[in-house]
Amino acid sequence: MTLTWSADEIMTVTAARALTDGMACFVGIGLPSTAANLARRTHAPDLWLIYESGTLGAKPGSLPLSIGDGVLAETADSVVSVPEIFNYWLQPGRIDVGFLGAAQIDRYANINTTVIGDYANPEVRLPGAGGAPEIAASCREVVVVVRHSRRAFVDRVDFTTSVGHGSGAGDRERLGLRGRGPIRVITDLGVLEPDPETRELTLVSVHPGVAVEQVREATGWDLAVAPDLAVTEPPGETELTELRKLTGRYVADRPQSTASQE
Amino acid sequence: MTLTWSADEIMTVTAARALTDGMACFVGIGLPSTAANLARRTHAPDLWLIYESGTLGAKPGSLPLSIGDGVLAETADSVVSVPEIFNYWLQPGRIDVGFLGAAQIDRYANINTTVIGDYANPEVRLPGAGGAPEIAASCREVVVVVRHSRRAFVDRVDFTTSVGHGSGAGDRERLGLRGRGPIRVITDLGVLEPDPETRELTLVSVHPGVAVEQVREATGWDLAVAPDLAVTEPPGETELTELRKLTGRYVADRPQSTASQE
Amino acid sequence: MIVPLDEAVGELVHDGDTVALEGFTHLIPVAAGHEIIRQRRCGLTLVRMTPDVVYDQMIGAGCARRLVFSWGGNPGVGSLHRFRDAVQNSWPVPLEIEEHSHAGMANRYVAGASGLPFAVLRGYLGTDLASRTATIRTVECPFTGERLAAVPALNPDVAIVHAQRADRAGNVQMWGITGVQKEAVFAARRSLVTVEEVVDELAPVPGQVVLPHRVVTAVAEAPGGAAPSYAQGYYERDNAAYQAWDAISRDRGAFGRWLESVRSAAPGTVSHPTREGRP
Amino acid sequence: MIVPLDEAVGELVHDGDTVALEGFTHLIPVAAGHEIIRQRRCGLTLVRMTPDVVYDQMIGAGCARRLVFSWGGNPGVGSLHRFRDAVQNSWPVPLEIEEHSHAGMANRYVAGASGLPFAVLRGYLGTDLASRTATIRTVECPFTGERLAAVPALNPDVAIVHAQRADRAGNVQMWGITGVQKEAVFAARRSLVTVEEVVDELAPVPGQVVLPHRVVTAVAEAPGGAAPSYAQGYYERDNAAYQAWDAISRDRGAFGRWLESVRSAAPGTVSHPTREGRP
Repeated sequence: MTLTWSADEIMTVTAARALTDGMACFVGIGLPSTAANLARRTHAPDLWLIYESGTLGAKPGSLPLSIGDGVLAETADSVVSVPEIFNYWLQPGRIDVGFLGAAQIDRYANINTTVIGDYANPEVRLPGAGGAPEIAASCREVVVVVRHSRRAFVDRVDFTTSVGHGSGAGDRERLGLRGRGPIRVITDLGVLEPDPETRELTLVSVHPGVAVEQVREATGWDLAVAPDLAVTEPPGETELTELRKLTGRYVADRPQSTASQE
Repeated sequence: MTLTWSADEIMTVTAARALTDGMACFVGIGLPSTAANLARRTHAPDLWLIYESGTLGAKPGSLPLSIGDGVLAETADSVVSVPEIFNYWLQPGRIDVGFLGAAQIDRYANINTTVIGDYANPEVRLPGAGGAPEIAASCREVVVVVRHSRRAFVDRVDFTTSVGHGSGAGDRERLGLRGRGPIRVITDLGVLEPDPETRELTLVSVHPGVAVEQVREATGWDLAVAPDLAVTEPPGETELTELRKLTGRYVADRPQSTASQE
Repeated sequence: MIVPLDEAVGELVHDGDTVALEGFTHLIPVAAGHEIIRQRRCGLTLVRMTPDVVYDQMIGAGCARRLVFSWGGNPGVGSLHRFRDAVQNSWPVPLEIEEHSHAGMANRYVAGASGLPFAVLRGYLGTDLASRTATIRTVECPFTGERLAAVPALNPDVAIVHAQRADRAGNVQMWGITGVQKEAVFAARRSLVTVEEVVDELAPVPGQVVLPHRVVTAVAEAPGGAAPSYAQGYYERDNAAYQAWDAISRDRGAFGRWLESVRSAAPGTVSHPTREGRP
Repeated sequence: MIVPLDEAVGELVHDGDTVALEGFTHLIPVAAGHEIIRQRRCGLTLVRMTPDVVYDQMIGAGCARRLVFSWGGNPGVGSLHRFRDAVQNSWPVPLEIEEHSHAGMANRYVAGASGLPFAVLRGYLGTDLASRTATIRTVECPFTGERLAAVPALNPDVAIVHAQRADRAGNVQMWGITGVQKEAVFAARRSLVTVEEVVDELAPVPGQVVLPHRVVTAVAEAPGGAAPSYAQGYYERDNAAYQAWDAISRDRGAFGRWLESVRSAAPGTVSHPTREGRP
């Protein structure tokens, strides 16, 4: 049997793989939450999920729709106040990885979730910062999940909501940001990582069937491509099954016990 | 039948009377705690007791030996952390009255609980500040309970642990202290209050049977006496009975139901 | 202490006040928000970390002249269209915004609750928020010389929160995700707590947060008053209502009809898109 | 994660370390303190809001070269005679002191737990503490210009607390008066929690504080390890032991005999004056 998957599915599976078991992960809602929960159900059962609503070690059986769903509180090791999440957990650098989305992301992985256009007179008013500026500043590292398009991947974000690598190498240190910042950006087309020297986002992997030109066309700057460009390892059956269970797209068209034998 | 009482008993009863029903009272351990609990069992059943251990609205049935006894936690409306008691309750001025003891107290009701003698080379090292400096600063008003002696009532404290009225009128305002400071000092001989003009502690009441000279001799400065000096109202039977129940000195030598008929 | 919701809002919320309705996804005081709409309050400075549907409704109804916030959206659904219309087109009235991060807002409430004029945090470094928001400054550590972000205390005129229970003395008990509600109530000059029920005795619940009656100005019984958000132990989140709001709020006309239905409803009624027309 | 107490102290507490044993009257980590004495640690900077009997014992045993505190006494009884002897007579070794108020110490832990270099409070105004303690300074509010007290963060090398229970993963559960223990553990580089018992599952308890395993370096089972203080739900405060300590500690000889008995006891034994000689 040949497995098939959607672009969103390989993005989510690839994002999930970026998480190491046992890590403490600060999870944004939406794509990051789906990926983090997939990781917990596959290779990283001891991934420790923190949501900004105050739930520590949440183990939701179904995908939460918001960062404050009841399922998070009911399955958490502990529920604390919002000030405590930010002051006692995030700020001192206790979180291994921050998992963020973006409306716009630029060449240096700076993130905009505030406005498209001018701040005072916006074209599109977006939700705003939420927890992201301090997640991007204080987690040991940051992973970003965002769908690839020229609208999202811009040369320079209209508004820096959360600092990635600023204007390049050494900028985080100059600003006094303690974490390493975005180490990987995972999209529905491939994977980008900051260049070790310049910190400019560079394409390091394309998903199976995606052409490099396709990614470059969906990117609003002249995207650099790593010399050793990889092809993303395709999603495995377990990954897809678990993901579809999470998103409600799993169709049990045959007994599960036989599925693993095929 | 004639009631008799000890000097400590009239001190505690008089201190209890200084508390108005419904007040929020920050209670130090020892004499203040005894008086506050007596008030709660007599004229002020809705006195709201806060101990620095984090118990809010404690209603102990017996006298706690420390500020963190189990009986305080078990009878409290809520138990919170120590930072929360100081930051969310005391500091913003939510407490009506702070009830303090003292090792030394001076002419302007400044309090020393730190050292007798020189700080670096003390004659007697005392326990130190505890919660007192901020209780004295932030409660709307402060009541002090202390046994009268020349050792305790000194012209100038060796160390200002908690500011009373500083060096006189206007000093609290100059220092930026928000509460009114000590409004009454209750001893085993009488009651002192700051002079409305100078803020110097002045004898306003002597306990029954106590001579003014006796109080002046037990005071380390030339104690002023109010022109309308009063004699403290003697303890009532209920007050004494409840106090003795609290301190374990109550002897039920007759049926309690008839006691009130005598 | 225990008063009907319409009286409580009438007495505690005045035109021009700074008002914070808090509740982090859970226990959002929606019934109180609708009562503010019904009483046609205007010129309010609305404060909230996560303005969502109920703030979209209040903004669309013209209650607010200013919004202090850190994230404005319809959680799990998308954008707030009344909020966007106000920011982008000044409809129905112009809306000033003062924008922070969650960490900044949480610490502003903490400072307010603590009687301090400001809070210190590691935040905003390198972001455009720091240059766009006047209430973000820096302070130098007097021991290390390090520069940190400083934000001023939030001390709303009124804080409004929803909780599971209160007793007759006005002690409030809530559990589950309790967000920044304690800090908001402590920081405010006056406070109103709507509750699922008033009980004789508050039986302790693990994870409970108790707001002693001393920090609560008024309690109003409002069963279902957090819907379409949820009240743990009472009812679930009505996700369909959040989705339905998206369509209503996109269109000024549809919103106008919704607004009319809220204004003409009896005081204390909670109007939710998916519940309209049901018995 | 779950280790014997003697191993935990041996690995986590080193000569010269800054060590905070916290517990506010309730849940004082006495067994751990005695283990530190037994292992003859020295040169420690001992931190504690309320140094009481166990710190008097550690100071008398010569473990400490410095004490950071806000109230040192035998609660409900009187003074700490070993502490006095160290401060007044440098016996058995000189003891430097760094003295704060409770509000200051609590906020120093909060800053430490929060990864901030300092905390701001309304405190110390007009007191002699402000002039005697180098770690009390002021900071100006960048919004109002007001001057407030500033104190530096406390970040002990090790925090030691006692709790009712832990599970096998090292999640810790405590309830009742929990003082500043959470902040001390969060502020410290390493942490040791002694518990009444290790259980398979932590059944929720009203008023509980949970320390997730991620902030706990080691858990050691030490039933009765908080005595003569108390552990709510397990045992009462042994008031007689506090009173008995007064007599023992007044006299260097009597103290020496007590010290010998602790040092010669088996690791993990808790020695209390009123319990000596009992079966």
